[in-house]
Amino acid sequence: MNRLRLVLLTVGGAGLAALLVAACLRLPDFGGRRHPYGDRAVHASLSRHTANTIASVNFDQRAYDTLGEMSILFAAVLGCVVLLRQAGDERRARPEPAEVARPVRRYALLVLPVALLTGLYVIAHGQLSPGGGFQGGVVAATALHLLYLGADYRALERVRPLGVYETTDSLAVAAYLVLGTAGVLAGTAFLANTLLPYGTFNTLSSGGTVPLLNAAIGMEVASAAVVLLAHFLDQAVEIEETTGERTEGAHER
Amino acid sequence: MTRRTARAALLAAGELLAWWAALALLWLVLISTVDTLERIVGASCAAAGALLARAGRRAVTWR
Amino acid sequence: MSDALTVVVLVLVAAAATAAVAQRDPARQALVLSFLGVLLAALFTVLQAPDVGLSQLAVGSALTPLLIMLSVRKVRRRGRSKEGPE
Amino acid sequence: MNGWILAATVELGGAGAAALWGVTTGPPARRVIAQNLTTSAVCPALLLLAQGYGRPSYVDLALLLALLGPVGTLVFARLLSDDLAGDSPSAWALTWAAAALGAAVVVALCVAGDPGRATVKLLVIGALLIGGNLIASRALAGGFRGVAGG
Repeated sequence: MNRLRLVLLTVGGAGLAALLVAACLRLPDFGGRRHPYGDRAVHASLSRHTANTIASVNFDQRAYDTLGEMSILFAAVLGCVVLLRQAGDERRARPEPAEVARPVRRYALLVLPVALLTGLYVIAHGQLSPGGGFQGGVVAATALHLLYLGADYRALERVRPLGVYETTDSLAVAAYLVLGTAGVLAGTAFLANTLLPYGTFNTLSSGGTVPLLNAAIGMEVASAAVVLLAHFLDQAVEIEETTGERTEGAHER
Repeated sequence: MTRRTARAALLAAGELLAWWAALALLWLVLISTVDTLERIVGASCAAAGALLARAGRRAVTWR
Repeated sequence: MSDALTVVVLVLVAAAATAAVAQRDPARQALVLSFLGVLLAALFTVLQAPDVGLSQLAVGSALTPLLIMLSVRKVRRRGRSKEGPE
Repeated sequence: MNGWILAATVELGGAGAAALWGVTTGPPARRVIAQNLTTSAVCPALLLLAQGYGRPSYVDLALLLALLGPVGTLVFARLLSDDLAGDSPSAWALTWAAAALGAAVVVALCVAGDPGRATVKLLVIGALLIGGNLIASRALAGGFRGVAGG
């Protein structure tokens, strides 16, 4: 069995290595001057008044790819929620209050809103400067978990009604789809950036639908990360197996 | 009784307002060009941050 | 000349990635992984891809370590409850 | 290549190699200290790179690292607190040296640039970086002693 696995790994690895080498031989040189795709992408992005070309590629020229990525994240989080649910032979123990050193707790309470504001800034300015919905959403979700790190899990649970985040996650996915369908209804194509005026270059309202799609992705990623971490935290902190419950309970106290 | 609730409401409003002002200032520092829409978005994001700051503070000390 | 920076960061990333694979204990792997994440963000910046760098920074600096360490804690707790009280 | 990028190369190479060595060898206490110092090593380099490339928007990367790097260290300090209970890891000389490095880079960049909102942004990043570094060191040196099950 072990040998079979090794053979399988060798064959697969050799095949992958051969393909990678073959691909590498045809690549353009590192740091070259000619970028046929890059030039076209920059031109398209500038013609739609989007300062950050990457945002234009992600949410305008290839918005359909982003829809796929968003569905992957949604499905992955859904799978984790199903896998990490509380099973029949498990019980929920109240998380113990923790005494964290005072400077650490104060730091957590101070940085919490600052990190949230930074996350929102990164989402809102996705079409202007590096960043966007994904990055900002992850930062905003991480900000919330400072409450667990700086205090205890009960404090986090108090400001995190999980149902709201699950609903927001689904609503954000729906919002992305609705924005895409609006393009069809307006007579062009799915997710085509023709709905809104392109606005003044390098301002918050520039780029047509790019900022709106960015906001939808930001909401989706932030709530997906919160829901995902909530189930990991439940498993790590609260949920216990009931086998050997009494002895374990006595040991934990 | 009413006096105490009024006092509590005043304190809560003060806390929220202080956080809102600090976060709105921070937003103005982060952005590059200032215009009306930028101010509106910044004010609402700072309001969300202020609400979370107060909720987090209460969640930690309320025991 | 500015290739020197690229080479330095690439070598560091390669060394850190190898070290992350070579660790046996998941908790120590998570430590090396978070270091690798920050280095990768620097590499993406050097290669003029700040958007990718920001993604890497957001995910790799706090979220991934938290997920890994929570899983490690769960596995350890389960191992202790199987053994019974010490 | 200008002086800023050269400084970033030297800083990233030296501090990065030291942090890599620290994070891969030795007892857990040393590894978490090295992990904490990663933030203080890479964040100034990112600031220097933003200045060297002449791209103010790259400063956002340093801002995010200064915010989230200490959070990552808090994760390890909290969830590894059982492993770290034996020898509480503290390296205050290194911590203050890293803080001084961050402060020096921020001051140099503030002096080089025109005064304005960008200067304030740099100062905010510097404050977050140094404050986060000190708090993370404090957390490693027994900040989570009272944390048992949660």
